Amino acid sequence: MSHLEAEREVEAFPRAAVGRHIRRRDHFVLLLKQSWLARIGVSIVTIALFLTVFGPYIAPYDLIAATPDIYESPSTTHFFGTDGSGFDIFSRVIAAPRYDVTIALVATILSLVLGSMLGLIGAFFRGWTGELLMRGSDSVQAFPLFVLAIIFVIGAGRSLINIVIIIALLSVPIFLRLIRSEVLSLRERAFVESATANGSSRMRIAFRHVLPNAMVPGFAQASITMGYAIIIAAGLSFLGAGVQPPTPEWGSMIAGGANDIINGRWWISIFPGAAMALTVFGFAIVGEMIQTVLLRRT
Amino acid sequence: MLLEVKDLSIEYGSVGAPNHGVCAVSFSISEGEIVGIVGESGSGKSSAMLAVLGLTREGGRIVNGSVRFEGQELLGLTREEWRAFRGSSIGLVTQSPRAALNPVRRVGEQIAEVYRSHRKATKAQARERALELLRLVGINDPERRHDAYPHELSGGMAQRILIAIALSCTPKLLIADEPTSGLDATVQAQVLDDLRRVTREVGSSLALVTHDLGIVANYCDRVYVMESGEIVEESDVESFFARPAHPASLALLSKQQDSQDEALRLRGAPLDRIVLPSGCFLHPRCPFADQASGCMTEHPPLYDIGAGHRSRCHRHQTVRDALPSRYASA
Amino acid sequence: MQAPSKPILEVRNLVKHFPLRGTSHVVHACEGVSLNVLPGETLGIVGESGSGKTTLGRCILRLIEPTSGEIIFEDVDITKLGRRQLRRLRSDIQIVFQEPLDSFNPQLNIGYQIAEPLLVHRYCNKAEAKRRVGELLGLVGLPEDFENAYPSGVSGGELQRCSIARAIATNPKLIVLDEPTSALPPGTEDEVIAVLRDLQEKLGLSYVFISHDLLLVRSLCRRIAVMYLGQIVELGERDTIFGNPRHPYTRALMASVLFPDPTQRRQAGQRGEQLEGEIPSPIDLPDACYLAGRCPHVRDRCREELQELTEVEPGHWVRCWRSAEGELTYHGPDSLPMERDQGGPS
Amino acid sequence: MKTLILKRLCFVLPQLVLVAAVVFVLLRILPVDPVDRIAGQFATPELRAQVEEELGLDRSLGTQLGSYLAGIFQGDFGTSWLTSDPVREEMVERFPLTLQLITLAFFVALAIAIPLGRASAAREGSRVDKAAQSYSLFAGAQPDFWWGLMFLFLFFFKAGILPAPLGVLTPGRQAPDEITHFILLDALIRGQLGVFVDALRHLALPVITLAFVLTGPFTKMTRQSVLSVSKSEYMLYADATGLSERAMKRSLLRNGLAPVLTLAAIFFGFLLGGAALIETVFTLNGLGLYAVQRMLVVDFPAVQGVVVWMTAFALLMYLIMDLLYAALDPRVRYSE
Repeated sequence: MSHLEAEREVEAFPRAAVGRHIRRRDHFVLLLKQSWLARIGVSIVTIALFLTVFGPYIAPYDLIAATPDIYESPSTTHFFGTDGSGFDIFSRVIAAPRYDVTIALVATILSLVLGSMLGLIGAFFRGWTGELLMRGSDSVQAFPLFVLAIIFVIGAGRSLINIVIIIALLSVPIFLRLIRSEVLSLRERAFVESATANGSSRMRIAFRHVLPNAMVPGFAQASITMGYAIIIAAGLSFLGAGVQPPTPEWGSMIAGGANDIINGRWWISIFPGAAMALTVFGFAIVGEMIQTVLLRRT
Repeated sequence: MLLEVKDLSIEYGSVGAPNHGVCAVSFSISEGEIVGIVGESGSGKSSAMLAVLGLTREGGRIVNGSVRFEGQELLGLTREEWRAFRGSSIGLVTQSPRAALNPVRRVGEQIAEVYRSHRKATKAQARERALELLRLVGINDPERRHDAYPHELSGGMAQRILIAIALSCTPKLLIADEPTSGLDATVQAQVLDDLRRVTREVGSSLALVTHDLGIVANYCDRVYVMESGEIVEESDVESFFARPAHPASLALLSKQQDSQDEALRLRGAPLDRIVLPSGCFLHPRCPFADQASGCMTEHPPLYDIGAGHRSRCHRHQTVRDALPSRYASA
Repeated sequence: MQAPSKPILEVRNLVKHFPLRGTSHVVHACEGVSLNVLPGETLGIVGESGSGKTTLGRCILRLIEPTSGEIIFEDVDITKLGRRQLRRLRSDIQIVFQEPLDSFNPQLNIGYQIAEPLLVHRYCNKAEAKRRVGELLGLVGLPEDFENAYPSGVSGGELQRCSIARAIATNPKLIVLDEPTSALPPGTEDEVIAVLRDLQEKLGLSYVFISHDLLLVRSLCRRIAVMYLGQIVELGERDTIFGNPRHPYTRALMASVLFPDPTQRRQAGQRGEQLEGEIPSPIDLPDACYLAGRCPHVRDRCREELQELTEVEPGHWVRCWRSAEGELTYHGPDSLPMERDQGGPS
Repeated sequence: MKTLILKRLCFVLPQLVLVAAVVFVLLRILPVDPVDRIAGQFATPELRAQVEEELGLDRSLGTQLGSYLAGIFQGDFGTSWLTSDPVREEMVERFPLTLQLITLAFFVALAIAIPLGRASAAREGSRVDKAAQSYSLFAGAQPDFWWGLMFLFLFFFKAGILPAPLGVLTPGRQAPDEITHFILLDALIRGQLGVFVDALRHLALPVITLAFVLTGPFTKMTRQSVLSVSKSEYMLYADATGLSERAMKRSLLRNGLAPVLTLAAIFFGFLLGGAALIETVFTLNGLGLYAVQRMLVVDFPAVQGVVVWMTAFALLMYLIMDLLYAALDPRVRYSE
């Protein structure tokens, strides 16, 4: 995998005349100014986060109360139409981030924290502890992870917490490898040796010098993992192994309309799917932006 | 004259607001000659020499000038013509030999491949040629080295492989761009000795790009000093080392001459090349700069100071007298 | 002339082997190095890459744990110190690394990093530390507002001066300089050397100056140790090493110096000091002279016994039996050896 | 090279045992009771005990695990609790479909991504490059199951050019007699061109859907890798030695594609399980769908079998890719 990691250079954005001295915040703003892709990404993520907090409150219809209008195509009363139970799709689409984005966010943060801790341990304990950790994480990579997730969620019960736990666990190896390799390379850097030569304690070196630098690629990866986490969460619900209907959640809404598609009732699946696709795309763009800004080599 | 470069200019950056790269550089190399091109890093010496091969790094553009090789104008060649020319008429040896070799192919194959790109030869003939070249550049056990991969070679060995590649089609001119800067002292001397020996054996000229005046003094016949993308001094080696006539040359010498004379040193780091100062490009750092001589206002021309020795310094006389002449003979 | 003072640092028989992962082989980085540093002097350590000079420098601070040997700093054997005491010792011995940009944490400003040793050693409180940082920056010739700069925004030469400022923050007595100028652009090398000279004069520092650049070592050091494959092969005063080198390796090294002087042009092979090939890998070295495979003066005995560092004249040590027993004598650095068994003029 | 293979094989077996053990234990510690589901919630204790004995659940966990692992080594994955058929046979029946689906998707994705990535790298900074990059970013972040539905709507419902998502053959059409279990191959071997075309038409949409999502990371990787090779010192040097155009292109491909292959192997392993979604959308009776369906009815032997089978296959892919990489890049051979 090392050759993969070495190639981790991102260039989806214009290589502007970015001087070495430019600050990260300014660089971010510069990207926004120069790239429409960046503007799209940031707008999507902003809207998604806004809806995560306020979505359920601004939804025009009750989320799980059936209206008499069944299978109504999009109109001015129901922007995105209604489904077989008479639910207003628009309301449910904008309320869904409350579940999807929250699941992804919590899972990503959990796996980032867990993965970095394990990565740090894996790098600092080079003996059998570290070896075992790495072998374990290697084995996990060969696992059919999605099947594992299905097994876990169905077996342990389709609760939100279980979904979050399994998605977090699936992403841990990514962060573990990333942080570990980063810490290993940082340990060889002269500034860490310098700190040792200064008489700094090992704790100080680990938490003041090594970890903050190692976390930089971790944060960049986190935004990308966010997008995947949304897809996995929705995929689980789509298979009936996730959030259960009638909870407003994109995956289960798509599943609910799957059979209607071939009967021409396209709106039931299309709108939640499009919302999700856009959201994931948005997080992917922002992830690239963060990578561009954070991983800028000086 | 084997190679004649006139008013060669290279720009970097965007077309609207170009960075100053190399400006109006002229130099020449005759047959059998070893010429040194010296300067601090970033002085434009490598760019100028790469441009002779029609190559630029990082989106540079050759905007002006003429490069004549054996009387033929090179700028304006088509892609295919360039391809046929490079490697067969001029060979190149670069700074980091291990990076310049394809990491996934055997070195012998790489030599043979270049040979076959320019000469009609069967695989077996090309292999023979590769082995012959390995022997020529002083590699013991060429059969074994032929099958080695670049990462298995030491720096000195890899540099010899590059020399073998550069010489594969017996070019008239060899450009060696800092050929030894990554090597240890004893290896550096060996490689340079071998480089001089083989160019003599095959009858090529050699352009030696370096920042080390020690190399120039020991191996070159003539020298060009570059600074801020310009040639600031040119001379034959004896006259140059006897009485260098430009502050940039003095600065390069001061480090190696055990002289601790603060007064002769340039101040500060090389300047940002986006905005160059008026007058002499060097004046903000120059200990000799002087209002009365026009250093701040007038860009100096290349003053001819006799016997082919030229200096781009208004105060070249003062500069020449600054160093106690160590070699009174010249 | 002062009476020879007591050394501030004494390294005795230092050995460092790095085990090769997954094999029983070891890399011989240091193989019985002994030397001392006097107060206020600069000891130069020269050698090619792979000679173990960098490992030696790291061992002196115990950034790398030596395999065996003693390192005595002011009467204390620092190889025996516990972790606590070792940390305290590090306010007395400091190091400057080759790559300035790499020696600073990219996320913290320079001022903080210069102050770090002060704060770690509870040398003073935060306000005083801030004042001291300004003072230190002044000492290395930089303006005070550098403390707010970040490492990536500063030139290589300036940053290297900052790392010198950091090294002298706790008033150390000895500084190991590990190729402090070889990663800098040529123009900025001089300023760093000037700062080092200046500080030595002002603060009476002792330096261990590690370099591969013979000309630089000659201009800066009073005594010089030449290393080859983890061993010191020759040690002596600067003028002895440059004027009358006795070890074949030192002589080859000297012969390879390219002086910027066309009247002393090097002619290939002329001096008879060329070594065969390149420095071998320091794995599994023979119980013989390490240079035997490359030396132009090799005899059977060289391939049979390990060489001892012998004092051939006061203060001049050579690790070569032929030289020690007077079989090889030279007159000046450029002359060919006079070999007794060939009956040359004596 | 041989030692490399042996070394890797030494790791593969323990990994496989570990994975089998983990999934076995996981299924048994999860709070779902198979006896409940099979005997019914209101079964008498006698019936429960009988079911328990039939399923072998009355023995200790260790014994169960031991005999399961021993069985796997003899190629016996146990019998399904649902159908009482050997799990191995059920998997052999379904796996070829999944494999055909994924393999086709990979070929399509690589056939699009490699030229696109190369074109993008060759014109770095141009509009083409930016478009290609935006596309790869977009495609790489898409839910494949939703796109499957979209394509269905467009090509089946609206345009009517592709068949309904009901399996791999039009209902009523006879599958060829099995030789390889790969329906496309079997149809060709038997000379049943009609069946071949029909299967291909049914596979077209799922393949396109998967390939679309895969082109994202593949294009990005190709671009990056080709770019870093073409900017490398050795390509500049090759240019300076006047190396022939053909030789330059060969270097670019050989040096640039190795990382893409590794990435492909990783995705291949990942997609074995991930294909469950697409198989569901198109009602393709593959291994992924099988796993989901059997988990829903608590058929533990079937689920275990799928996990072990997929892991083994993924490990095999990694091994092949590693060897391929080692063949392409000598540096790997020596660092092992």
